[in-house]
Amino acid sequence: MRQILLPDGSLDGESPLPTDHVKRLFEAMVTARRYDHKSISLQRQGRLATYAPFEGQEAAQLASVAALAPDDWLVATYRDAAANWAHGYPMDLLFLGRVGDERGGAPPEDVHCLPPSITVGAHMLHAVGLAWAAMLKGENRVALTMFGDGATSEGDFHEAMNFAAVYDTPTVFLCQNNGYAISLPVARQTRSESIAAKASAYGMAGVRVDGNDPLAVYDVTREAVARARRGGGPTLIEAVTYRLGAHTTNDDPGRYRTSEEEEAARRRDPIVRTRSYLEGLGEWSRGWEDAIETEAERLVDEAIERAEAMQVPDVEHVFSAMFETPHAGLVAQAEEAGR
Amino acid sequence: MRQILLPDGSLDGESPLPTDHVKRLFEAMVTARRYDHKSISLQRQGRLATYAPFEGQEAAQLASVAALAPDDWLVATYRDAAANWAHGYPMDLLFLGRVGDERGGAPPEDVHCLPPSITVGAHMLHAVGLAWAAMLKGENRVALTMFGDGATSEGDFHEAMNFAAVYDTPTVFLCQNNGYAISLPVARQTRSESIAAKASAYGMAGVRVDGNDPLAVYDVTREAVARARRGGGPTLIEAVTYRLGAHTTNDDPGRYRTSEEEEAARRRDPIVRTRSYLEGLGEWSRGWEDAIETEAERLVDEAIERAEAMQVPDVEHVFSAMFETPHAGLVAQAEEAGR
Amino acid sequence: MSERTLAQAITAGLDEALASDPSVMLLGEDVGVTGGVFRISDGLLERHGADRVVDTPVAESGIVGAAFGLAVGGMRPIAEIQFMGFSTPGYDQVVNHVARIRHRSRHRFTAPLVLRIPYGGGFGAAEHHSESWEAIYAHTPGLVVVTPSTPHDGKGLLAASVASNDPVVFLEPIRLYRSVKGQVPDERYEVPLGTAAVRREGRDVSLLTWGAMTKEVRQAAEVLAGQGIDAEVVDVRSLVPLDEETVLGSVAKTGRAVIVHEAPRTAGFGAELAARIGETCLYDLLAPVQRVTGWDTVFPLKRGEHHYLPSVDRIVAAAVDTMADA
Amino acid sequence: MSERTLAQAITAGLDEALASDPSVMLLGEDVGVTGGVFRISDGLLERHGADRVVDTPVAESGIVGAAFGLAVGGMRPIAEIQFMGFSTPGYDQVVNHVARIRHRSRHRFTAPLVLRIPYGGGFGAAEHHSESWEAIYAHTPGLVVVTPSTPHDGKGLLAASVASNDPVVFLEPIRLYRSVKGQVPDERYEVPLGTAAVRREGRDVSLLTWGAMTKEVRQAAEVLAGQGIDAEVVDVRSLVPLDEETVLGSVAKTGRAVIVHEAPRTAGFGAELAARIGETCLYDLLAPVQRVTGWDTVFPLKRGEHHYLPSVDRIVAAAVDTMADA
Ligand SMILES: Cc1ncc(C[n+]2csc(CCOP(=O)(O)OP(=O)(O)O)c2C)c(N)n1
Ligand SMILES: Cc1ncc(C[n+]2csc(CCOP(=O)(O)OP(=O)(O)O)c2C)c(N)n1
Ligand SMILES: [Mg+2]
Ligand SMILES: [Mg+2]
Repeated sequence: MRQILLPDGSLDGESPLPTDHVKRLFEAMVTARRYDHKSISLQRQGRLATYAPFEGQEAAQLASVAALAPDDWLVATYRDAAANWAHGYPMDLLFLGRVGDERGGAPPEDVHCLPPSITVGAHMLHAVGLAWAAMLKGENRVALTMFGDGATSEGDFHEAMNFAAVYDTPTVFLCQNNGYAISLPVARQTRSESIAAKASAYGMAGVRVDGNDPLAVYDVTREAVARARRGGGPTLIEAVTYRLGAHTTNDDPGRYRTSEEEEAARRRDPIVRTRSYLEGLGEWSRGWEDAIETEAERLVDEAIERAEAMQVPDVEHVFSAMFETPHAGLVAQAEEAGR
Repeated sequence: MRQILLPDGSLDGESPLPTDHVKRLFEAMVTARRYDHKSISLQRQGRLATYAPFEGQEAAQLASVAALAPDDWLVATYRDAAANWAHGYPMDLLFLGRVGDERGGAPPEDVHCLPPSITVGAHMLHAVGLAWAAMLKGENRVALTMFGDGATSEGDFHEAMNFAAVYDTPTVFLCQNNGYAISLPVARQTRSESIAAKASAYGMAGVRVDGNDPLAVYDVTREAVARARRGGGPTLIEAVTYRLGAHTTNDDPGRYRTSEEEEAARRRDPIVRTRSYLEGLGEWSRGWEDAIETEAERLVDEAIERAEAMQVPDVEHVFSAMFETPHAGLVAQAEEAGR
Repeated sequence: MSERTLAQAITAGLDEALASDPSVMLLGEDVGVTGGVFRISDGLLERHGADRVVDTPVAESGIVGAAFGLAVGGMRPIAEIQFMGFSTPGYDQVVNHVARIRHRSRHRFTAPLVLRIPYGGGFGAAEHHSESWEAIYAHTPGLVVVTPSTPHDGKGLLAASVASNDPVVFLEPIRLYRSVKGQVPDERYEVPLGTAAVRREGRDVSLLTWGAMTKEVRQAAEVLAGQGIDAEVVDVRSLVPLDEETVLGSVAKTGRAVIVHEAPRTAGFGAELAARIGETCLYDLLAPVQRVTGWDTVFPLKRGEHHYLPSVDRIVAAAVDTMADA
Repeated sequence: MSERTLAQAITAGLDEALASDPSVMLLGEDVGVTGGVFRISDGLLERHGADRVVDTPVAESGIVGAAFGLAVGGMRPIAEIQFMGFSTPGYDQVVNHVARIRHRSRHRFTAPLVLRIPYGGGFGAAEHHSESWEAIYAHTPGLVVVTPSTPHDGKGLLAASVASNDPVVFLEPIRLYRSVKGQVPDERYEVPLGTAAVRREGRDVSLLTWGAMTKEVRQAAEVLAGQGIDAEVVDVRSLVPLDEETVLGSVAKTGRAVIVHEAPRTAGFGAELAARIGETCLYDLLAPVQRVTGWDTVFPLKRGEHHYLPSVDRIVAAAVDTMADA
């Protein structure tokens, strides 16, 4: 397993990132966590629908996306709000999706993220197709797709990996192995020695990385992205991390894991680790982090405000994006619905 | 790649089978090939529907099935008539299916073969379920499933391999890598170094064997069956062979492969190889093979005769096996159809 | 007799099936340790063991395909798909194998499995969690397709489904899991497959529905009663086989029909009912048959779902319309 | 103008689409080197290169899912499924993604792909090679579903499908590939999606059908003419969007309808037509609408398929029946 920033905050090797970049990553992680906590509390207040927390997975999401160029595609899941946000998906739209409004699925034109995938598995093929299209059109774009350990059990994982390898599409497969598919631990999902080991079944490069180590995650993703960009084909990255929270706000992890396990995982918290590192460099202070927190709070609060201020969609909304132009039968239904 | 009987008819190591058993295998191969040739000519006469020849794959099919006990399950494909026949599927019923009659899908009670699968991929999961059922019921049964190289691209291959490994079902996955999925050569199906190599993605044993070497095929299958039977879990076997004929009687292989390639493959014909071996042992004579041929011809001719003598099904037949008892609506449709 | 919700009745039915027949087993995503995302199988792993209540990887085709093999091999698997929106990866196995093995093998092999699928919307869920795809199963020859709307039916239809030697798609209306209660016998009983239930007798108009919409339809019937319109409420309950006698008989009697379902209208199962009514009861009809359904759109997210789901008002209006047409 | 079979017309349409738009590409099993199992893409690999005409592994979900990504990424993929019976492994991608991305993203992303699926029986094929599952696509909001029955429509509907910014399921009736011939313009033209075609005008009864059954229906109309019954033949051609004006207008005019399709009857697309007729033309109807369809069974193998496929006789009998009923 690739590691650079060790759990105690020391380095094994050299940082691939200058310190100010690490500080920006730290800032992003803290901000993302604020978003996460806020989402949970909004859900409890009934202001958001079911929410899937990513606490603990910030490094895996943010450090990998940090290796992308703005024009690269990001095709991620319901749990990857941090990644999407880092790739330019406006936070208010991420909220809006959770408020229960399809307009949350429409990032701005210059943001190359698909709407977060709710189905498990299918979207990996979409990333393959997007990367393939870029290749055919001579665009210098890579597509990175994020998915969980659970998703690797789906047939679509297999078909996506295989197509990517066969056509050498510039796709990066980033598996966040967070230990569980809802309640099922990885050891009961597969007998493979690791997720990364599955790459060889496709003749693909596979690499296992400490997903709570932002430096290593950045490093392996940068390598994979570079390989893809120069026509070297796809890579499977397994980022070993842990979901500190529940599967979703409907889930009770107490049913399938122990508090000891959870506490042990907390000690590998990527934010704590990065803080220690920066502190060791003399680049961290409580005041600085407080300032980040305050700014994060403002950002998050404004985003939810904007989302909630969006007018509740009228009946037209249900019909108006099914086709380029709604056909007569649908127009008639819309009229019926409006009555 | 495991080999015991080399292409020139000599042995590398010891035969796992006594000579009389090898002679029976030879007999079966010659008989099966007669069935194959007969089917092609019957199809040309319009007496069979599309037929998928297995010429060249006789060793892979017959030597592997030779390692099964009668109660073990065989879950194979449209191309595996030889295997099914060897496991007890009456030849007339195999013909009957190709004549275009569902009764061909009903082997006798004591024959543990599912009807040949026409879909590519799905049936591997059936073998997993059958093996799992045997395990749960404390029956000492193994399920062997046969499929092609092409089938390994389907999502269902992945899910079947994974389920078998996760639940340690006594399943043997036997891939006949015959070089092509219709027109697509294996090298363009996957970038994996071999099909057998895919086993490690599931933490499963994988073994590559010369599929035209009946002794090696028998040997690896026997090992896999034994492992499964003692609770050691599933195995993936890749039997490297070649389809000497067309994909089906509708196909023209000239579109996608050269005659040089075909001729080279003919030189690896498993029947030729086995003949050389037996000849070397002084156990073969032209007269003996002629006698086998004559008996095979009788067997095959009688089988097609019996199949064609089966009364053409009446309209009732279309409705009578949809449910245990047809419900009223279906009875009404049957009456309508009978009018 | 015990008072139970629909969810509790199904749990009781599963428990009983597992207890009474060693070949019955449960498999699906999270059905074991957590008791399923809806807690329907809560406690069953502890009670019946990990061989009989099996948590599977996230692989719907695997679940259905393995269940098929298990069933052919002599088990009676009850497979759960977490939400109907995730049933499509397993659809190929259902359509091409589960529904066909009996025919393919002339009764030599059968796949007596139950495929449980929670379905329907109305709880503000994320995309893919609110689908009603009963029509794509009803269109598949070889399947029995049923859906309970009462706790009594929840347990009784499940018992009949598990006992059936044919594969049954057992659709569980999510919205009713905890919102309906009723008396449920503690002992085993079956509600026969292929029977509809008249929930309210009436003379003027037949309201035909199934699953979660039975709730709005019953309410609509009360509203109509207040307006002097005597509606008959038929819970179709078994889409395949269809209880033509009860369903079409009701329309023949009243001369008017409103069909209510959540699924999109076009090629929904309501079309089948309308077609059969037209074939059988044309001369009894006093007004065109109406369909009050979901629209031909994606099921909307929370903020839009009230625009989509058939409301009591829409049902009432349609029924009133059929009266005016007379 | 050239005389072409349906197969040749589709080939010409594919060739033209590839030639005129560099973002068009073809992918599917065996579509390249062999030109497809039906030789529909014969010669296209040579003409347009391996980047544009792509042989894929045997993986239908992969084909549809990759085509989806290609389409969202700016290509115009034409994906082929070898036979409709093998479309179900890709059904999840169609239903949950292809049909929905526009709605999910409020027009921000679109998937303008064409999914070509040869379908229908009547040629004595193995199991899974004769299916007619148009209803499960028509029931999926967000898809256009069309099927040509003439060479002219084969090329023209394909051109319109490729040009469409919405995903189109393009169903190709296998039985007609080489059994119908007709004049086809050499230049590009479109047959608009959403339009039905009246193949024969008549006053007495409307015969509504699509795909391969148009053949038997046209023959039936001739037989009926001999019996003094003047049948109108409507080739529905576009199931979604449906040309209500032409289809329902015909029934309103004649007062009688026989719907003919190969698919199983229950919840087939014929039910939708019958339902709409009942809703719109009830007071015009002189007789119950009849459905002449495949049965609620598996499509039989060669020896049984004549029992299954709607025959000219059955169609004629149903039409005569509607006349008697008047
Ligand atoms: C096709 C499909 N099946 C089932 C589900 C229900 N479901 C949602 S998340 C999940 C577990 C996924 O686990 P994993 O891939 O490890 O991602 P994680 O939630 O841990 O991030 C399941 C089964 C789904 N969304 N899609
Ligand atoms: C699900 C599915 N997709 C496509 C087909 C059409 N088809 C029949 S055989 C075949 C190729 C299979 O190749 P392989 O698995 O190597 O087996 P082989 O024919 O070489 O024995 C294809 C694509 C099918 N039968 N089922
Ligand atoms: Mg996970
Ligand atoms: Mg092959």
